[in-house]
Amino acid sequence: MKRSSLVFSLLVVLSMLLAACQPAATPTQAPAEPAATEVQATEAPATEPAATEAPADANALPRNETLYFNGQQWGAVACWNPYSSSCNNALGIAQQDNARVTMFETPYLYNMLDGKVYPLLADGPYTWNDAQTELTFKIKAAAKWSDGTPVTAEDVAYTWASHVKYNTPTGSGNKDYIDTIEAVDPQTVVIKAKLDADGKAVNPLIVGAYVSTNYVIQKAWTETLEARAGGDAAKFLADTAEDVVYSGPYHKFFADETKVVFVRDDNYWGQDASMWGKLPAPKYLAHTIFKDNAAGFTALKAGEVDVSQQFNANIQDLWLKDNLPISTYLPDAPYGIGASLPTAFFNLKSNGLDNVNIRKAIAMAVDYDTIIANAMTNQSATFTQVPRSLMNPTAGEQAMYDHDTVKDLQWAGKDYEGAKALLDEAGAKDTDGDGWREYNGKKLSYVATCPNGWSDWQAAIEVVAAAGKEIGIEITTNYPEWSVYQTVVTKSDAPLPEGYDIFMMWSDGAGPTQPWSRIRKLMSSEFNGMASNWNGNWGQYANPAADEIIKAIPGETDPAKLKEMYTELVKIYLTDVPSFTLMYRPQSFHAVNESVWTNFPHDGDGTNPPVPPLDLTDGWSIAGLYNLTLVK
Amino acid sequence: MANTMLEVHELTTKYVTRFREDVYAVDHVSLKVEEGRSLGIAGESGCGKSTLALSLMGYYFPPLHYMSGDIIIDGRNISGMNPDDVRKSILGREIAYIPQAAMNALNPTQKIIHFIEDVIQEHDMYVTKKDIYDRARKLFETVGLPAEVLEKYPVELSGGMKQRTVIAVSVLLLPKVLIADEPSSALDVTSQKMVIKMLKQLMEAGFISSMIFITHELPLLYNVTDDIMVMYAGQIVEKAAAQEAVFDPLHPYSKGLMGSIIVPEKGLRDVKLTAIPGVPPNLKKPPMGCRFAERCKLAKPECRVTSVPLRDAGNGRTYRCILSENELREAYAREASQNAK
Amino acid sequence: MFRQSRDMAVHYLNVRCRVKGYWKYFLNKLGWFLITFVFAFLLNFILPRLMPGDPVAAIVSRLAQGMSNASGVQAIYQQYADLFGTNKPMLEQFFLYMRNVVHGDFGLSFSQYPRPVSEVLKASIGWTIALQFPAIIVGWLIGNTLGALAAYLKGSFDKILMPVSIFISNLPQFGMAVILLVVFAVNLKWFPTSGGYGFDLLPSFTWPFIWSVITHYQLPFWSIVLIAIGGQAIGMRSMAIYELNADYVKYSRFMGIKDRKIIGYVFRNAMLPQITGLALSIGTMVGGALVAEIIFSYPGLGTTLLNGVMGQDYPLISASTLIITVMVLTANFLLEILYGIIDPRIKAAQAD
Amino acid sequence: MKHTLQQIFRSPKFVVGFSIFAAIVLIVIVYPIFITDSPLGIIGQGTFFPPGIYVSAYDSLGSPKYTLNLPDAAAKRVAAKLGDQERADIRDWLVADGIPESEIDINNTEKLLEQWAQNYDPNKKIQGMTFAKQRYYQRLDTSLKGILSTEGAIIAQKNAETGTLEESNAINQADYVNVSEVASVRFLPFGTDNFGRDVLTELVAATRTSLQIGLVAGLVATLIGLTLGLLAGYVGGMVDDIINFVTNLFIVIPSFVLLILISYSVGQEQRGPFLVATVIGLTAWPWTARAVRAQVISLRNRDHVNLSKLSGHSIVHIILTDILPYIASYVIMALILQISSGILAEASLSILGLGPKTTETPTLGLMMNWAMIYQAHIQGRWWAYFPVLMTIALITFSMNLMNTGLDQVFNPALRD
Amino acid sequence: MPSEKQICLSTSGLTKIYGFGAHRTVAVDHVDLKLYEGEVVSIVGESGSGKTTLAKMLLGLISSSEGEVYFQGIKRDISSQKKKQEYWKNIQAIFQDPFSSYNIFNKIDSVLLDCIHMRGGRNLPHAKKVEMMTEACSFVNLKFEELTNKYPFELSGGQMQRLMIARIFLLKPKILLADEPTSMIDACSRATILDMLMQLRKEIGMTVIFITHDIGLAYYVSDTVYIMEHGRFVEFGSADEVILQPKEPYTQRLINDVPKIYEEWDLSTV
Repeated sequence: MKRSSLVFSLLVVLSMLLAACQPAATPTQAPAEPAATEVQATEAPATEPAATEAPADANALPRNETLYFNGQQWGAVACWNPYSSSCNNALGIAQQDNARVTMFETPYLYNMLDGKVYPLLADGPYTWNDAQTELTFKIKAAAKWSDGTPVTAEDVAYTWASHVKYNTPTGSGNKDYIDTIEAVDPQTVVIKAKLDADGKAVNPLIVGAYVSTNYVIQKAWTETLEARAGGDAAKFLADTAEDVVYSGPYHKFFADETKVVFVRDDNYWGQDASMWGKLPAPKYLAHTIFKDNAAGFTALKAGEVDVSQQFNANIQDLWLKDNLPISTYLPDAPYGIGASLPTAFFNLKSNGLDNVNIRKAIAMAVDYDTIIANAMTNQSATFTQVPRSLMNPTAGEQAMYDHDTVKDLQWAGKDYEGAKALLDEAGAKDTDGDGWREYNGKKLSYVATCPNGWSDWQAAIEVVAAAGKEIGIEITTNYPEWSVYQTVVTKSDAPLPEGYDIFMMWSDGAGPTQPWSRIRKLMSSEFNGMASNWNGNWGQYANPAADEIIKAIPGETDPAKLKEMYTELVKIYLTDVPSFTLMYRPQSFHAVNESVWTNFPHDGDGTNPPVPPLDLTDGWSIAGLYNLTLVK
Repeated sequence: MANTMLEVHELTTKYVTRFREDVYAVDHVSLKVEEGRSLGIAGESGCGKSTLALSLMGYYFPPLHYMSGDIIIDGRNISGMNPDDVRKSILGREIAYIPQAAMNALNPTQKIIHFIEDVIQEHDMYVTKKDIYDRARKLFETVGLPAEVLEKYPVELSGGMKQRTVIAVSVLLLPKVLIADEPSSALDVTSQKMVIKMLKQLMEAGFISSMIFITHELPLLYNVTDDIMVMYAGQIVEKAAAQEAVFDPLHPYSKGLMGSIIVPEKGLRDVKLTAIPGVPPNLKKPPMGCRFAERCKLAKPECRVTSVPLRDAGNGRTYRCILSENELREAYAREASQNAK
Repeated sequence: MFRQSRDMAVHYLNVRCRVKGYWKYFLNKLGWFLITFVFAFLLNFILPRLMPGDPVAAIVSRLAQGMSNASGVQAIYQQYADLFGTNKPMLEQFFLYMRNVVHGDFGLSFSQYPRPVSEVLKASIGWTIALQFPAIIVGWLIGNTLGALAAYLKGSFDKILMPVSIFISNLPQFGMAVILLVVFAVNLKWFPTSGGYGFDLLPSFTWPFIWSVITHYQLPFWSIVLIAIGGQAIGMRSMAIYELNADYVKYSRFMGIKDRKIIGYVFRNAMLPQITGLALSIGTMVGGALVAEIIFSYPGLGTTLLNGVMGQDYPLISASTLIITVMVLTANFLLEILYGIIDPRIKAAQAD
Repeated sequence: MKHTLQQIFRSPKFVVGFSIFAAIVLIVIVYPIFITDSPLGIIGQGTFFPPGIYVSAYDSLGSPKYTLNLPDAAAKRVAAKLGDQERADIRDWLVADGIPESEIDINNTEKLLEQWAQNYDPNKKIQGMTFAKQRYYQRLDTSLKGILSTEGAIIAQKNAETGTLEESNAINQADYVNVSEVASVRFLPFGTDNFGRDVLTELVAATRTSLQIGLVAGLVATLIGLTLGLLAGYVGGMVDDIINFVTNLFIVIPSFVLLILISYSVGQEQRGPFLVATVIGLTAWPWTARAVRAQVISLRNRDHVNLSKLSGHSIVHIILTDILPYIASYVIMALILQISSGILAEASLSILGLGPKTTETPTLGLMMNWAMIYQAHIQGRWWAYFPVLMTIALITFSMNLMNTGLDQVFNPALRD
Repeated sequence: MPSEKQICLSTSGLTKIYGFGAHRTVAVDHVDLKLYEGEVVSIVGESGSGKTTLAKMLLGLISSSEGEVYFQGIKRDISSQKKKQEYWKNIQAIFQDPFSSYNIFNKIDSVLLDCIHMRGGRNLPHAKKVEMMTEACSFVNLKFEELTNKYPFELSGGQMQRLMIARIFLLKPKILLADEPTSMIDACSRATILDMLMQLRKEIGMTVIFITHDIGLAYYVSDTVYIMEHGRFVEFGSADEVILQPKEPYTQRLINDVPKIYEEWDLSTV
């Protein structure tokens, strides 16, 4: 009797457990039901009729009107201020080589696939004067702000003036190269380059890049902001700018800790025939904020993400094993277009690393295929496919140097015998029989390092360390926290400390100033001596010959001459080995799930100009948004 | 002749240790208590007193197990009854128990009145809370306990008060037999006296019809009970009226026990206390003969091999020894004269 | 003995009111709560600031990528170092911090600049409270029920169920989270894999949204509950066995009270010390639950704290550890107060 | 002592726990004797090779060939590439291409393949077909090429001088090799991880490190806790009040938060396994201190301690002989718990990337961390994380079981 | 009569206070005590009266909050371990619970060996030690051979307590403090213990202090009786005086409430 009653109460507990599980056993079917209750428009710009803003169900984003992203937004949005670069507003604000033009727009759009720029706010191509000191372009007549007022040359000029005045990253980054930006008339903008002692532009390349990398911000709104900030630069930049006026096709709809949603502006000027001629397909752009790649990956798999810009290990499994409608830009490895060159730098002052043969021996011994297979799960071209140089694997850059000239200098890796020969030649031999080589009487022992938690880099560094063992050089690994690592590595006014013999950093990807800018950051000695060097050449390499060529390139316009110069730089780089590229990395990872949307850009999709795989948000890739169609 | 309230016949129980060893702590015990009378059980620790008290309840739970024998309460044999029936109709109502260290016998997180409600409702489902309260208050007032106690938690009461509360609760249902197992040994002398007084009052007022009182304190037993039974190694070795048991013990063990009484009374300092050497036998393997033989000065070789039955010495007096009454008395006299020299 | 030092604490605070029983208990606990709070506050300020590296450099690194001019970077660095006051002496920073916290201002987040820390926390704290406390309480209840049943039923229930629940609770918290995730979300697809609510919903008080919140809640919730069960069950089992041997059990039995009712007494009495046990283990449980939040990408303090640590965000770390500590302390305090109310022994112990 | 041990080993819980634990320790000790590979050696180019026996394909070419005429070999070969799903897909494409459904018999393999070969055009765009699907058909087309061939395969090698291919070997469809005769075979019971390391070898090494971490953490926590508990309990007075205050403080402040903060403050480059263990120990002592203190206080006034004092023994002697033996069982139980919670703490820290640095040895937490970073759990690579989880659970489970067993022996109230 | 003897141990204003603030309790309150050599004194009190605290202070096991202890007329100094050891050669104790008086991890002989060592016999030959121990054991009617290599839990309570007496036999202190030495012992063994104690006292001329709650026992064994209540002595004097003609109401009540067998136990007086 008493026992049975206890068994009963146990059953009650169990059924409680089951009951608690049960409701969730049915998957969410919520969005399907049109439960229209109250319209909750978080932000409805006053100038537009609110009705167009309200979705059918205020609480749900209709799946077939929303394009979901992942991999860009990590953490909640902090602000909407296009002057600030710390808004953590990845879907909206990114002034970079391929500027993100969902909400704010640049005069031109860069296309990394063909290396050209295409007008957006601008009307037709820009022109240089003969002396290459002044760049002129016109603003499209149709271009309008979200408040309905036209975009003018005055806005462009005032934007630059504000950047300089408030010392924004854009301002301080460009003021050495751009002197003024003036509005000649409401439609015409003239950018005057800073001139050097010879009266030539300091760097016409950077001046030219300005128009495709920096937003145009409305003058009237900027003045409102200035009034609010009272001239205080910090306040100016820290303003959350919820009231910002924009020109792009999307703007804020909703943002919290878990997601950011942009909604299309149906009055967007770009539907004018002079630009796109229509509105972009998705009404909403949504980005769920995932805590890590794993969560983002799961969502992609589940069809909760349409466009994935994150590193998805073994992406091919999604279609090979799981048969999901997921694809990448290229059908096979490396699946995407490599654009940047994650690079291992040598501390050129370490014992032995001042000897080019030892540097080269290490670089030759590394098993790059394993790095690419393991760290990148084959999402990088191999060095057999794209031999090493200073160029990224895009066709445009590859064509910029003479492959045959440097052929003998390029190594594919895992060449232990070659490496050993070089070491022997350098006089680094194992004299005491402990299995490790000595140089100048000291054991060759290095620490290879990269930031902790940067998993693909860590995996790559492990392989580098393994190579040392094969050729008698002791290489141990070390992973300091990023906060420590970056402080040490960017301090270029002093020799690198112990523990940073071989260390990884990034390089530039694809952009209007490339490959020049990347080469500069890999090799130019101009950064040596900077207390806080966020540019490059962290190994503090110095070669006057290279410096000279780097300096000359921006002013050079003759393609043949340029090719010659670039070839020379590649030659110097591969000869001196101040650093060595470990893999190729795409500008953006780009995997798409076609369960709702289709017609994403992919290799050979027939678009002309080709739409690059940059998430449909960056530079010319935004064109992809206009091509999307729903899966029938 | 008065009614027999409790009659126990050849009761044997055992408890099982953690190592699955059987300990026969109550071995063929028979006893009888009549209405209005009280029986005391004396003995050293480990002699089976407390086990006997538990066994008399007729309700067994591990590690205690019933083996054989009968318990007859007011003519009703409860040893064959279904345990649940025993619990419902016997416990608390027919036979009640006051545990050793009654200080901890009350659920610390329950008000006294709630426990009383539980007890009464267990036996009478239809009684209202108000009736219970009235009944309890009346009882408490009768036994001289303030009614506020009912609304208190056990921790708010002093030790003596708690003990008296437990007694009051135990007699709530007017049991025919009350078994009190060392109810006062943890108390100071004054509280002890109050407890004893209360028990006597309860007997006199008829709240309880009979009582078994267990203690190792002989002077107390002498003052509380009508009869005294001496237990040794799970067996009864002697039973007599209190006066006789204390001043004229027959069994050598009783004799030793009574000789060790210390009271703060004149003449005590001249008495030589008796000592019994040795230790009681291990009840996991009780000796086959007289269980006291090992320690007995009067033991003969046959004592160790033949089991000794209880002998009747008249007047309801029994003892367990192969020697006759006279032989024993002679032996004691001899000893006394030796000591006197 | 635990009480003793709390008493000391109270005496140092000069709380010498002649209060009886429960009030005395309450003040004791309050005094202890306040003192612990002060120490926690200090630790929370100091520990994050002992971390190596330069937080401002981290912010600048975000800003400076793509900047090709050297002096510009320097200028920005200086600007932010001034803004965050990291170049001021530690003591000055502390007093500044203290003054701000009193006003409910935790400063600006380094890593999410220009968001204020309070805003970051406001967004996540609700999720954590809503997830963890019900989970811990439910785990506690189930664990205690199982423990008590094991103590009472013994036999196969005890011999099978107990080892199983011990085994489950010996999985690391993240392990439980991963297993639930893989089994129920990835393979069976019964539950969503991550987030606090549906990827296609916006917060509102409508049924689809609430339903979505509930389904997203399940896995993180059960991952905490399942881990909590074992430990509590073991504790309860011991307590219940101890209580089952208590004198009042024997006495109640002999008064003819049903076993079921007695078990009720035993549960209650064994449960009461478990409340203090719960209060003390909340600190440990919250730590594990933070990891579970991370695995499920569940919004809350777990990820906020982790991001703070990774981003060297002193103000954010200080504030979130402070909030976690305060939450744990408050829960502790409330439980002890509750304990004092429902366990009459406390009142009596204080009254003498 | 002997008696106590006997009692302990009579407790089934302890025995089960002890057996599991001993088995784990035994494996950790014995395995490296037989498999001497470096646990961090990268052997696989690629990530997460599934568990199984790996036979060198190259070596198998040169191994003796046996002709086995297994009747269903061809059918299996076809079925592996052309399952029901593939057949249905082919039908769908053909129908979309305009072939009447009635003309398609998906069960007639030959006819189906023929229709496919005739009609399929990789460049043809079918309305409404997603890009992923188009690529699927392209892959399918490639994989179906030559599927019905009955010819063998020819192995050719490049002539180093002329650069032409020369046949060196031929394989018939009925050729088999015996695995034991292939020169190079590797058994990977748990496959490889994201670095291409042998998971089992790594797991054994990781278990050892984690056990060491747990042991050090447990010892540190127990030593501190024991010392403080003894001091507080035995000396009493102000010392007790202060120690007790600090102990309670550290119990209330969530130790995991402390652990995160301290681990991060220390910095990754300093975080060797030993240091992490010490840090864990440093945050875990309060529970032990508390338990010891309570025990010592109850012992402090026991008569045997008083008697020992009266016999002229020094405090040290009394603590060593009259206090410690009495609390030894509690201390051992606390130690066991501390060890298992130390292992758990390391794993939790590692999951957050705050665990010990990887360079020399793996730990269970780090293995877990890497598996998660490379999404092993979502991609179904169970072998990369599940054995790790089970190892952690088994270690802590066995220790807790031993502890429960001990508790039942030492704590009479819990005996049933 | 006692006044002719030497004062062996005395206290002046001996006080013990536990806790502070609201938890302040005065366990022993300005106690003055005079013990003469060779005397048997009982300190009688109910539980909580402070008698055990007083005993521990006399033994020097706990410090006093106020007041002094004089040993043989000289202020006691136990500030160092060494001085304590000296003091403890003169004053020893037997405790209430024989089961908890032994370190269960040590063999029984170690208790006796400690005593020999304490009396400076550390370097004696083993045979001599055994001889001494055997003698001590036989004094309490135990066989040393049967005890060697045994652990305390293998003995009965009575045997353990007897061994405690053997310990005193070896130590031969001036003062023995017996704290309820028979309260955990069965009645039958009580006499044995008391007899042995008394015999030992006679043999080595000790002063014995009995701490007890049993007023009957106090009367049975002692020359002088102190009655203690709430940390103070309420009455003291020769045993006959105090027990048979108590003056203080507290003492009267105490004696009145103890069950008697020869006289009537008056239940009406509660």
